[in-house]
Amino acid sequence: MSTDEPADGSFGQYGGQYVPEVLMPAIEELEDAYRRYVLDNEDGFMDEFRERLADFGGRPIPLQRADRLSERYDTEVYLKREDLLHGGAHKLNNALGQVLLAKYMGKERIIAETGAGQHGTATAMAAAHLDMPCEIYMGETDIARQRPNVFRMRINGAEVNPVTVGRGTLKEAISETMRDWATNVEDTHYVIGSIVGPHPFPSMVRDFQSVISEEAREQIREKAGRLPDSVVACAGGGSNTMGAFAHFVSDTDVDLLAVEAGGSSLTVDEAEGVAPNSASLSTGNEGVLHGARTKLLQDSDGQIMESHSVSAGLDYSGVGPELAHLVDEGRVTPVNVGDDAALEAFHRLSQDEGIIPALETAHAFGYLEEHPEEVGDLTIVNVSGRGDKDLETVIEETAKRDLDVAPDMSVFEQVGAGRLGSRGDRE
Amino acid sequence: MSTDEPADGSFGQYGGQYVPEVLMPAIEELEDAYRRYVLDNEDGFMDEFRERLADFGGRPIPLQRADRLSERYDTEVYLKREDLLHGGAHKLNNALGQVLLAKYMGKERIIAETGAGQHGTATAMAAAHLDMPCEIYMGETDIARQRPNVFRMRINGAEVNPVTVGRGTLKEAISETMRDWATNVEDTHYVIGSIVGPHPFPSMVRDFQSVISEEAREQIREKAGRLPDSVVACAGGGSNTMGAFAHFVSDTDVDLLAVEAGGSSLTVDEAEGVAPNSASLSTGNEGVLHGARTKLLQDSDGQIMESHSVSAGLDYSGVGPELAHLVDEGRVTPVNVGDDAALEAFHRLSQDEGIIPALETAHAFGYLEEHPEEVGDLTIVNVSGRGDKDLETVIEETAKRDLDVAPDMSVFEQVGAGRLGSRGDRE
Amino acid sequence: MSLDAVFDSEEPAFVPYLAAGDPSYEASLEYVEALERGGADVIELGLPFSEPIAEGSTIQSAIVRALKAGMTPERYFEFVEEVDVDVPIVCMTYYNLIFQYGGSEGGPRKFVERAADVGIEGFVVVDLPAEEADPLREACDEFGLDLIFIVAPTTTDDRLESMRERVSGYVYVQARTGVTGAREDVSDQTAQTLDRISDWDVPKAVGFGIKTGEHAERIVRAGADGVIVGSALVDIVAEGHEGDEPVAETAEKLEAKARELKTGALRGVGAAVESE
Amino acid sequence: MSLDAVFDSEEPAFVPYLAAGDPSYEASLEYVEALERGGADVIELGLPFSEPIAEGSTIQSAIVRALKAGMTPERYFEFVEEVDVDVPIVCMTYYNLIFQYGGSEGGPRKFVERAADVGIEGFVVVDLPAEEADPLREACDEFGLDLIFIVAPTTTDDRLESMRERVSGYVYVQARTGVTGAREDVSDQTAQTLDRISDWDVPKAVGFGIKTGEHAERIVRAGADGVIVGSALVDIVAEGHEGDEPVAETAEKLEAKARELKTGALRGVGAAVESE
Ligand SMILES: Cc1ncc(COP(=O)(O)O)c(C=O)c1O
Ligand SMILES: Cc1ncc(COP(=O)(O)O)c(C=O)c1O
Repeated sequence: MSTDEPADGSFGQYGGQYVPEVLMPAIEELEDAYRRYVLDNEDGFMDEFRERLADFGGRPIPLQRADRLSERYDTEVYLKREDLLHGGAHKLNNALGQVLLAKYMGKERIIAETGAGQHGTATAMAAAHLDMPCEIYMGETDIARQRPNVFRMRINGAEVNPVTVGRGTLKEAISETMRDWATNVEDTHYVIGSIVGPHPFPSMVRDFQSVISEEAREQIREKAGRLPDSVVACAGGGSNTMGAFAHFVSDTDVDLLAVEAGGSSLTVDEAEGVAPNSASLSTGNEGVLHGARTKLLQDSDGQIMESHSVSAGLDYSGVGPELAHLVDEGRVTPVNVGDDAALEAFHRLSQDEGIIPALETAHAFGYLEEHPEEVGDLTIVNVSGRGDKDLETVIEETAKRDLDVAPDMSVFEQVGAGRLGSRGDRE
Repeated sequence: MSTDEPADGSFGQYGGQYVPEVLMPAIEELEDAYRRYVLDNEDGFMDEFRERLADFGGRPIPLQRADRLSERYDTEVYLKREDLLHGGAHKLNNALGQVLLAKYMGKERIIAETGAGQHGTATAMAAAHLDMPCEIYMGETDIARQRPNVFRMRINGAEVNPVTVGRGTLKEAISETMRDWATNVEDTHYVIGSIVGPHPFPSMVRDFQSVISEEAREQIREKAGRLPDSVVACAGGGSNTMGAFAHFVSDTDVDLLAVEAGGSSLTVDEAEGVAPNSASLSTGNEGVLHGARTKLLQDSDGQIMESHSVSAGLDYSGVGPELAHLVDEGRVTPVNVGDDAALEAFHRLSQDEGIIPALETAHAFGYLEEHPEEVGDLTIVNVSGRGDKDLETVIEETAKRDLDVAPDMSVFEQVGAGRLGSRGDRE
Repeated sequence: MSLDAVFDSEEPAFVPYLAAGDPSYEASLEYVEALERGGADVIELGLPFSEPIAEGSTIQSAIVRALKAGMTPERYFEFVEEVDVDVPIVCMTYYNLIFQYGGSEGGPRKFVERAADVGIEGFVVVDLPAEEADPLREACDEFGLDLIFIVAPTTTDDRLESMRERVSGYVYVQARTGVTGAREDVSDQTAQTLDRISDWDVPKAVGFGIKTGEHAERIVRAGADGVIVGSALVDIVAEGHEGDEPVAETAEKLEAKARELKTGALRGVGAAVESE
Repeated sequence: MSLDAVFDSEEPAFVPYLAAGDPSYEASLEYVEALERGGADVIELGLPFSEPIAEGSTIQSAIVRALKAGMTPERYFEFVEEVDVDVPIVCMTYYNLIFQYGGSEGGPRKFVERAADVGIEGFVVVDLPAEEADPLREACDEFGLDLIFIVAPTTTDDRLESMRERVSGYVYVQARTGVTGAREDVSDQTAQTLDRISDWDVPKAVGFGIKTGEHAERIVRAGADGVIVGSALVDIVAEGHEGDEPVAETAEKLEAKARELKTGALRGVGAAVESE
């Protein structure tokens, strides 16, 4: 927990509380609750949070040496295995923290936005666990293309509210959730899914996620006897990123590498309002979105551009204000990896280490492949989530490309297409 | 590890090695390796196994108190969260153990059978992790209905060999894998997926899985200050079952409840050769299948009957010989839960505890719902796996039934079917 | 005319909102002019932002239409120059557009300068609470523009204070927070809020969910100096657009609706006087 | 005729395999009889089991066809009674069918009794290693039947010993373990195995992958007392079935193939003698 940052939630010029007036009381109430429960552990909030993260979430999460990658890159590669967290991604650290906080605050209803559905499922799980009614806003386009996660939310008892405005994706879902919050501030808590949004969300979400680096820092000292030369994490909004970085920020010898989605290109199409990437740290510029001042993908008028990434969870036009600040300070290095390299890294990790990563996570490994010389002799890569949710996308996107490491899926064609010779014959 | 059981692998009259002669050398070699590496920890095998289970698999796995279920059943319910193991089920405990053993034995190739794909994916993951070529036999019917798991195996670099004989399901896949083994005994290890097959598999798989009860026994004493009154686990072949029971077998005050799939009915259709259940412990009788004498679903001629369960992982006509023996001894109580009750339990656990269980696992919770009075004041339920793999099946099967606790999935119809009113309006 | 001048009159002000450029630049000009004919005293003219987090679906859709038809900040300024109305225009938008107009130097000054140039009288910035507003306030002071803040029923006393220090032109009183469809009598919540800020020396205009002359009357009766109406007017634009109505016909409907609202507001004064 | 009597002759024995009831009870009767006409000395008659874990796909399919056509242990016994052949019939099956025939008391005795009744001379139980075979051995002794074991190239010396103690009739020598398609010269592995059991006092019949008269010849030359052939014959049944051939035509082909194999085997003796 950082208690030494400005109370107004600013990170350099970034951060702040750019929200409609009607939300300000909720924000202030949340600030107060954040200070009391999270920072000061009032009523033993943090103890309960830690205990539930352990028993329900499965923490501590191992730090695993990756034997094959270490050999491949001739450097010690350690994996922080957030893919093993309940729900399959780091998202639960935050969702569980916020839903528990809402409970301490006496709220009676949970709302959240979701794009790929990862934050939505984590929130639905946490809400079910803590017996809180839960509604998730999700763009209709996303609902159609993320069926399994919609199932999971519904199965966990959450309502899924389709957002039919605009393109029907994450941006619209966030706006819609804010709107719900604005009309139901009194009994409702809005669980934001990354280190974005108005203060205190960026600080609070980071604090909930910082258990990643708290554990990893201790584990690497135990396993390797020293701190790493670098920590590598993918960055969408940046919650797994700051979670993995937080406890290393003051270790100035540890390089912190935030890997953004390079998408298909870093060049934007202003006319269409589309950036074919989600590299807001690398290519965006300052602006105000969803309650915070931060780096954004926007056109020269200040209209927000659609972002793009093969990975739905990185597909966001903004980024956490704290990361924007740490990048400006030179403490965090923003890098990016394109769709193709991320897909290759997905296959490589699956084949070489027996870990199917989320497509988001695969970007971090894509960086390792492209720039092994940048990570030093000992690196920790944050495996922010598992890839089960991405199987259909990966198969589809892989089939479109000519990748070096892709498995072929012809087994489905063989089936029913006549008999395959058996290998053994007794007589 | 039990070192005090007969060296010939018999459990009372059950067990044995009913295999084609050509396999006997491999079986003997394996027996020898089992004794040396697993029982005697030669070359530190067990140390390496434990370490990899921890770092790669995520052990220890928490024992979580289930607050809502405890309240509902007015009994202390604890959950052993094997769903959090890498891969999403207890299966990896065994797969990792056997692939590692194969490596110690100098084998160069891994084969395995799979039905629902859970054991296949676990084996593929373990093989990728340990850099062993891996081929999985899977019936063509199963390939078609378990696409995501086929993807996962292929993505982890395993070959998936379709088995086109017969109905193209698990039984045929086992036979086909045995056949492969028979022709490639020298360099190949066959990773059997449950506590079935010829000795030493039932003992060995149990030993690898017994980490479940080893941890749980310690955890419950720490959390509840005493041993449980009962342990409840679903039983297909019975590997999660014996894994959860093993360290409690000598605690004779602890009831051990093996929950089989009652399917749609316990009555069989001899003429069709079909049992509409998989309750071999409760309704089967002694016979020889896949290398072992055990309880089976068979017709009066001794032909094996097709089993049935809504849960693919329980859908097997046999069961581990050790369980058959413990049932005859009165140490394990065989019970069963039908498809409907399992589906309801699936939804209940998802909604009440925020844990989406595997359909296999749901049977254990179905028993809790139907007979809460049978589990005493303190029970441990083994959550053998997570339910992500079962989403499509659950949706489909739920839609066919009139269940009390099912979520409706109309959100998919709403999407694109016109605009939903937003809840807030600023002006 | 300045905002001060408007509210100096005894009459309650009628403050309609439309999104500039909805559903097209040309039609929108007609519609805004129709509002004036219908009795508008101030026009809140929306500059569409791609992420309108504070709007209901009605206005959100208006913004989507306007953006699709090519509205940009630059076009907006041209619109304000071109539109033929005498009443003051207040620019209602989101902060990023103001901020971004500053180019590489950033900050709101350039935007305000240009707004002053085209004759805009003030701003409502939906996502800019008083605490974050100092740079904009300074620029407004420099160019003589007003900065309006929104007061919600839930706004705390502390926060009222920071708004009071910074507000000018009028204060926008949000009538309620409730969920659509579950609205209690609007005038009660409104009256309470008005009461809390009764000693402020800026006029108080009330908006949020006002749809009819009847509503407007009650709002004024509750003590408002002005009545802000958005969705009820945007609905008319939307219907006209969807029904392929001639622009003139839609404009007439807007004018009529404006007149109804204005008349209602005027009745409120009478009634307030009467009921005393 | 007993198995002993068959192998007492100087000639190498030709031991063909077919699954009883494949593809139908009636056709199968014809096919088995054709084998005898073609020169069979012993017939290994498969009793189909639903889980034939040790069969290649060819025989597996035969078993599926036979089961589908209604073959059961009881029908099998009727088949043996009805089939018009003089050579000894060996029942080749899996242990569960034998075990289960015992009914609630379990165990193999009843099955063996019934087999003896219908004139079966012996058993090959594919999944019953010598170590598990004592109950069956006892029953066979009681009713005077033979129990044949399979020796594989990989069988260890220890295990050879336990088979030797229990085997009677003949020993089934599995020619190789290799993967289909990658077969080395079959006679080398076979010769080695035959060498290891040369002092056993039961005849040695060799099977696994023998398809032609040419193969049979080489096997006999390597020292075998008999030649077991399954898949090559089952293939003919399968083709006949798939091609809707008249039963008589398929039977003729079987007979011809049997003759080819038998002749090959006979050549082997000559050759063995010649080469000495
Ligand atoms: C597995 C995984 N990693 C990373 C992300 C990106 O989010 P963040 O940058 O906040 O960690 C997501 C978002 O859905 C995710 O699911
Ligand atoms: C989650 C889960 N539980 C249980 C089983 C049943 O196997 P066993 O009885 O060997 O534990 C399976 C098999 O696939 C499974 O996937």
